[in-house]
Amino acid sequence: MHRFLRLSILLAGMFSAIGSYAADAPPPLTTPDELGPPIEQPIEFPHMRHAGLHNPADDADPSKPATGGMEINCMYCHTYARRSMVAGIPPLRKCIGCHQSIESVRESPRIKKLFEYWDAKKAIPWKKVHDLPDFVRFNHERHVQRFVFQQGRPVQEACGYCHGDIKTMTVARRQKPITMGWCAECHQKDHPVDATSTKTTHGPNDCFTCHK
Amino acid sequence: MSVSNLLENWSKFRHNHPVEDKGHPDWQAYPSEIKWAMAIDLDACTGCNACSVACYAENNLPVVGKEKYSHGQAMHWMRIERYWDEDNREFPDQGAQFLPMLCQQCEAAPCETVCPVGATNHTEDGLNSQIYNRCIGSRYCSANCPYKVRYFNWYDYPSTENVWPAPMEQQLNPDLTVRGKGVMEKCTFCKQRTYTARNNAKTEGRKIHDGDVQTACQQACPTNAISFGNLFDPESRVAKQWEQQQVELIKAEQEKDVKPGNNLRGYRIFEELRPYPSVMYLERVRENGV
Amino acid sequence: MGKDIREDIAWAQINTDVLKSLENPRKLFWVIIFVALMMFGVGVGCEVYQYQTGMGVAGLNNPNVWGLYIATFIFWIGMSHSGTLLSAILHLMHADWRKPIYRFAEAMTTFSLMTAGLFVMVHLGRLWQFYYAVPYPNERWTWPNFQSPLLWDAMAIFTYLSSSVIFLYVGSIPDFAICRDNVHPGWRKKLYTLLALGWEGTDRQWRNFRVTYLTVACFLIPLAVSVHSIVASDFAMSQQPGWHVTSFPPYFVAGALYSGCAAIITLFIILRYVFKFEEYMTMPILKKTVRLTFAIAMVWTYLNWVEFATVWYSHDEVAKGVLIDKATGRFAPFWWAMNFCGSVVPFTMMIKRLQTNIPVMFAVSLLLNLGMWLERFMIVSPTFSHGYYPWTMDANYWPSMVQWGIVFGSFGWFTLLFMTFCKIVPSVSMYEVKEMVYHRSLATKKAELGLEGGH
Amino acid sequence: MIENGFNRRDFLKVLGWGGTAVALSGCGNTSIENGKETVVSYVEPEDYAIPSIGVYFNSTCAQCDAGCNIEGRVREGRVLKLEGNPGSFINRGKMCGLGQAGVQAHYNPDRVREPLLRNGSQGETLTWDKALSLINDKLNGVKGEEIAFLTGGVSGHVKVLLNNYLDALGSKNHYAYEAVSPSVVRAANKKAYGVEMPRLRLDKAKVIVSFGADFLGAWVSPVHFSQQYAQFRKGNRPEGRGVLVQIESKMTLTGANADRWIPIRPGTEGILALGIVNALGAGIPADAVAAAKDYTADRVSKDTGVPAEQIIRLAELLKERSPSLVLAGAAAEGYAHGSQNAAAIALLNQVLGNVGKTVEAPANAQFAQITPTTGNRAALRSLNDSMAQGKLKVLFSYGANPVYTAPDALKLQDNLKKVPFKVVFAHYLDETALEADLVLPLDSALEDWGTSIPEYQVEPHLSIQQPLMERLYPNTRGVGDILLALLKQRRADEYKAYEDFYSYLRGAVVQNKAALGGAGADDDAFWNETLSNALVKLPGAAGSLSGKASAVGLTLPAPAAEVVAYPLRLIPSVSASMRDGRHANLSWLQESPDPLTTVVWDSWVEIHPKTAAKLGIVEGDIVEVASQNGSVTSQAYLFPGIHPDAISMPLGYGHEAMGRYAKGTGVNVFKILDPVFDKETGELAINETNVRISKVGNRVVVVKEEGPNGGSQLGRKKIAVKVSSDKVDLSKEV
Amino acid sequence: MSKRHMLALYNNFDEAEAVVRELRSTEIKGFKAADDLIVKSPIEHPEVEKFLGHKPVNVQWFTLLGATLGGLLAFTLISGSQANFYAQMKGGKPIVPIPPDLVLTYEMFILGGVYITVLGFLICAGLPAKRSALYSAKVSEDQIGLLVTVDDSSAATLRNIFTKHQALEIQEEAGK
Repeated sequence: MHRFLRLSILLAGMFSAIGSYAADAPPPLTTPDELGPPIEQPIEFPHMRHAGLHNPADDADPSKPATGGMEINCMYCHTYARRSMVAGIPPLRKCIGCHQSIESVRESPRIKKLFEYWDAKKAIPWKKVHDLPDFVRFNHERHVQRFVFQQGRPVQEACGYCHGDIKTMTVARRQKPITMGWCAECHQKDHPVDATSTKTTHGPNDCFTCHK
Repeated sequence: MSVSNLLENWSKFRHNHPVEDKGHPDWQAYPSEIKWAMAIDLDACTGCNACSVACYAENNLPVVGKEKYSHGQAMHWMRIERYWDEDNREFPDQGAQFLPMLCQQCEAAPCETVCPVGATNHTEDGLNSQIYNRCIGSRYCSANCPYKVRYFNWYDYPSTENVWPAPMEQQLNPDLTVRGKGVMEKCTFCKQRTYTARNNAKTEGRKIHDGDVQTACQQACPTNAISFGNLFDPESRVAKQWEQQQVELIKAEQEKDVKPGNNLRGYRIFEELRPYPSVMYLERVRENGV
Repeated sequence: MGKDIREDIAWAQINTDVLKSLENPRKLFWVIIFVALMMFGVGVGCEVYQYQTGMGVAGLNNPNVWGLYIATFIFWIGMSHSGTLLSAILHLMHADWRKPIYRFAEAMTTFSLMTAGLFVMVHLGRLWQFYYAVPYPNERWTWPNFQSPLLWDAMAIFTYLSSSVIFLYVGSIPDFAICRDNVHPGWRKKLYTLLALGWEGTDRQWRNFRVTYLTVACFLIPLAVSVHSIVASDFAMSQQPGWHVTSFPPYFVAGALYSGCAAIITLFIILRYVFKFEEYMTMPILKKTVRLTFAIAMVWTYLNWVEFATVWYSHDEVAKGVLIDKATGRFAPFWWAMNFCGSVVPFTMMIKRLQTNIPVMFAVSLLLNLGMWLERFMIVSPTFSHGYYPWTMDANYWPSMVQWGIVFGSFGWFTLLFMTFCKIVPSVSMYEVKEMVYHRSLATKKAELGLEGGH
Repeated sequence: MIENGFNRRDFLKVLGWGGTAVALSGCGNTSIENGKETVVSYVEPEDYAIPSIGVYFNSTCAQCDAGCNIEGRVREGRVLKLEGNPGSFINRGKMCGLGQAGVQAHYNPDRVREPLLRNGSQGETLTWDKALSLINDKLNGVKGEEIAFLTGGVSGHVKVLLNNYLDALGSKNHYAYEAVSPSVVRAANKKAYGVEMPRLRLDKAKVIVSFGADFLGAWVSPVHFSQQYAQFRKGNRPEGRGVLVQIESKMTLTGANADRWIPIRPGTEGILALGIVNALGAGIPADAVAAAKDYTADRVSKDTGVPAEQIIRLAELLKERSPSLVLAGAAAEGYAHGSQNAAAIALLNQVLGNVGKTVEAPANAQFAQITPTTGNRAALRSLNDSMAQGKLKVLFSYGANPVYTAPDALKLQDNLKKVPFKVVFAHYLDETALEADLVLPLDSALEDWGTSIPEYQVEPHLSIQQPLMERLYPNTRGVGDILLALLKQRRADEYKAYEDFYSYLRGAVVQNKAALGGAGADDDAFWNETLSNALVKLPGAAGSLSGKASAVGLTLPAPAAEVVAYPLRLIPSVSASMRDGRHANLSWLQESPDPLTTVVWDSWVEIHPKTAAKLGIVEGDIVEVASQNGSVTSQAYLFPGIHPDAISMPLGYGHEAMGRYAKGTGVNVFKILDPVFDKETGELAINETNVRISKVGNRVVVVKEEGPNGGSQLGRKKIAVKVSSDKVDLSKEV
Repeated sequence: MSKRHMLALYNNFDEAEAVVRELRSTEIKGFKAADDLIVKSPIEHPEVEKFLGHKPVNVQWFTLLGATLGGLLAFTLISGSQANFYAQMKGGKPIVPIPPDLVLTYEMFILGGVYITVLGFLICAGLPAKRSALYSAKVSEDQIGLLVTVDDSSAATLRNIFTKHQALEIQEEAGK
């Protein structure tokens, strides 16, 4: 008799295990930090140089000049992010705006290329790094407004939620899975509505908001 | 999360909508305080097809061509129906009667419950959503729709010749998907427009005003027969019209039906089936004496 | 009437007879297999074409979004019910005449269910996204809509299919043992050895076997009923005129048993000839089956008319409209044919002489099945072409050749599976026939003794 | 969005197509394709150029002569959709289906992309320089009167350049031809009111009696009239809800919206008008009484087939409800005695005292050189004659397609061959373009610069048409640019100041800024504002209605006796979307059902059920419609809204060229029209064709939106509900 | 004391029964009929229990377990997943609607029942099993087999009993 008891208990355990696993939907199967494929860009844009942290110690040391970033705000270049669905690529004019007055790097190959485009008045054919399927509606404006302006998170952190640690990269590369489950994982967290209050809301759970 | 969530909010999950909402729904299914609704004045409607064409332009509707049209595979989300008087006189001497028929965005939509994958749901702003990529094409929703306003992609129109021959594809509206083979689709009250309007309002930290958003059909209509807006905003034209015609969203029988001699002309189609449609029609008025 | 089976038939004889069916059936067997293959080929061809071009090629349209696929789906589901009827219900009723024929009835259940499953797939507009309808924990955290009757269908069919497969298998373990002991070494022997699970007929095995078999049988009966009433609720739960009918579930179940029994008669006659089972599938058994079928036919007829009556005396003008359209409209010939096949033809089964007349019964059983198929067709299509919304009423809808092709092919697929099964698994349950013979002989012995005692 | 066109170019460039490229791959693909697409990226964008946000630019609709003001939604350099311009006097932010389809005319796959030179049977491409110099050569040594320019209605600065060019060539032959236009009514109006197009105030009328004027569908300025109609129907305006009575032989869209639709024997509209005058009885001018005295109700009813009591009731209605408005439309004017019909109807208006109340004077606009030259059908005849007599050596054609729209009886196609050198400015290779020796590809209306003044004006204004998008094809040119280039060949020094039409336009407008209400404004500012509104008010003194509809010389012929061989009257119908067929290649219009028959993608023959029964015709029968001058075959459609003595077929179908959607769709009714002309104006009388109709055997399923076999009409009471006006109280409605 | 397996085959059930009765009645050293005797038969003989003495059947416990677990699991899983983050209102019905969930619960209840029952059967019947050495195909055909395990010493007595009742065949084998 005890044999059956043992077995029943085993089964019960098995079932309830499966049950709780299945009922509480599992975490995304994709690991949060796998890198997307490296992407060939017309100009190998060094994000770390522009957005990277500024380190005076490195300035002092002439042997490693490149490590000193300039901590430029993401939205200085990706200026559409706060008022449009897409973050957008800075217009060529913007790059030139600074670079025509930076003689030091003027002769470097990348900048040369940049000026070639400028002289030809040709837009640089940047490649999309974070490309969502067409039936998904992702709105940069909402997220930036929510986290940067309302909740007062640091810009690089807010952008980093989805774009990873861009300031350490040269050419940007996908760092987060950007899959539905991954989005939802964050959407169902309770985020404080602004910097001070304790009131929280979670992201929209309405299919029609993100699917078009 | 789910099981705990279930136990915490049991009463919420057992909520019956809209019949248990007292008038203005206070349930959190409507946090946005928005209920999109429409009123179509059949007296003003001249049946000119402007709305229908505008819909083609706005919503990337494929032109299926004669052969498929003859098989009843047309994709017009907004169809204009033409009726004659029933008493068969020799001539239709009171003219014809036109009825623009589009998805009625029912509050208790028959199509929603039956979808096996939950591709069509009731959204928090009172729309009947259609998630194209979730749809597997069982077509049960259309089978259960009393109005038959759901349209199925019988073929892969994007790749069918002469649907969008180059450069016509450049006209396609990037704000919404071009539906592929085997997906159900229908009028969305121009979701992309309502979305943008709400997005802007949110950024400006204000509520939606009447007129912030127009549907493509409404915007085109030369006689202003169509009005669209937020039913919960007493200032909106559509709310005023519903109010004035004493049509209530969650009633299956309106003043007009119950008390004779009232001077109302607002009605909703198939109310008796209790889908609680969001489109109110205003009866066509004709003077018999002349 | 004569005995269901010869009581003096030697048990060894039974083994050899049945085992022969696994070795050398009549030529006809191969003919059937070939034809079935051809038909299946056609079906596959059509499906590939439809899959690539889109559902449009099926001739469906708005509002006729459902067509023969759903109708035929219901048909196959229905067919599956007789297996359960014979093996489970009659088993509980200790009607032992079922023993020689229940095995293939069960096989029929299984395979018609598989065929039905195919139609769900064939019907989908985006077959490649089928997995969206499967409730499994996934990365998207999404679940199917458990409110949808279609999902209940899926669940019920899965349950039913797996249960009846198990039932079929468990029931035939002792026979696998017999095969294991008797066939010549080779892949078959290996197979049977595997399937027999080392069955030796010890008292312990038999003891547990009896209880298990009984329990599963008890489960199967409510399951079978639930399955078809759920299929019915696909329609009854909807809001459409002609579908939203309370009496649909029992109506569907009756129809299911009906078509199932008819199919059993058909296959009974075929197997009897092909595998030379005259000894076991005897006339009296056929007679009993036929009478059972007739009874069910009458039940169906009754429910059929109840359905009409409820519509007719309701004030639902639209539903009434559909009914009238069925009887007078484009589909009238099919509707009347259905009533004829379903309610008139079965009366031939009342005539004693005909009950055992193989050709007649063969024809009749086919007609009955035709009638049942038409019934499903008449449930699905008219409601679409004559629904609530007058503007979209459609008097021109007609299924395209692709649809017909796939329906046609499904019969090939079924026959293929079924015949192959009968070639591999003994389609007459040997050990139960032995039991039958044993008990009957005992009974007669007793009777004789009693008689002598009387003197 | 105040920007001048030049700087805007960068924004108007087609950039990465947002989602569209993927959009075409449709649903299903859930994977993320990094680095496949390029991102929208600019060089020097304007501040308003934000990816994914559509910007609206105003322009002018070129789809029909109503000239509505529109705004186009431009995103990532592509114009996606057209809406009405809310600032417009005409359409006030609204738009018809035809206008909506303008975007398809722009993206149309069958546009001409290169200049083409006839070479034997096919064309070869050539450069613009070659093309223009070729024209120059061909013109050398050709006398002025041997050169002709065929256009549709033209106005604005294109008209100026056109006239100057003809002037430079010493030619007076400008033929403005519109296949369907209210030209007879214009003439009648001119007589009766002193202006061709008075301002009509439907919104002020209590009763509108329209003799076949389809003002909701295709007549003059439909969108504007539709809006007035909406006002007219409102219960809460001082006049109360208006009543519309439509009198015509074939129901038009307007007829379908009437409170009372009165079928009338074809051609007897004038008689009925006089009948009403007669029935009005006392209190009307003597001459009118005199003119109408024979037209007693009984006689009129006998002639027109309208019951006498109906006529009396109509008269009473008009008497008790004033002001009213009486309109004469295509159905009334398309006869040999069309002018008389129109005159009689004008007289009725006069008698009812509507002139000045609902028939107002338009402000007489200045700048005569840019006011519209309206097209008419008489032009076709004269052109055809002079071609037939071989008077013409060079023919330019722009905006007209005579080869398609001319009746076979005129032999226009053959006559055209007698012209040695034909230049056609074309969007598509239509029938006329195929006859040409040189085809010059035009910019679409959304790529081109231009100005226009609509014929029917509410407020006198100049509408600006400006590019909403960069050229799709590098080798198309604006008609203005072409004319300018041609002019430079002749009067180089005069025009050397203008590098292109844009600069010419800018110059012309800015020059007159004072007159245009921009006095003292800075040139650029004024110009930019003009562009951002895309319309500028023209100064115009309030005009007055001179002239008077007189009954003198008003003689109406008795209704035409039945021709035995051709018992039925063919009434070609002008549909709101097809018009004279110039839009047949827009698939949206082909697919949007005809409002009344709901037929798509084909022509049809409307027959009254009674007539059909007599002839044993049922829906879908292929019937042959034969006139003295030819025959066409099409599908029969049983239609209650037509007089039993008449049948009707839609114009605009049956192209033999012009692109994939137009070609071979339906049949061309123009072809079989009898060459009958209005006695006074010489306009082609399109309703004067008698036909015989016969089954030619096979039967088809009519492809239409309406459910088959009209089964769709069941249960209408529940779905599309109609209520008698006394049952509702409209005064309080929102 | 080494054991010994013996298999005796009998023509029909009555003979076998007689043998068994005798075995049970006679006192044999190192042989207990209750444990050391197995009856093998081609068909099911309910009577066997009468003379073999009561042997417990436990399959029904599995049934109970399976059915309950199946049902419970179904309801928790389904209502749980319905109440997940994306909870969307459908047709105005509650997000966790009882009737549909009960339908599915019902199905799962049966599914669980059947599966676990069969599992239980395999366990209780000791299947799949190795074939015991002493096995005769005759048993699966028409003869009754009696398989006994006994001490070598008393093997002879058993053999006598078997032969006494005209055993058709007696197989023997030395056990471990």
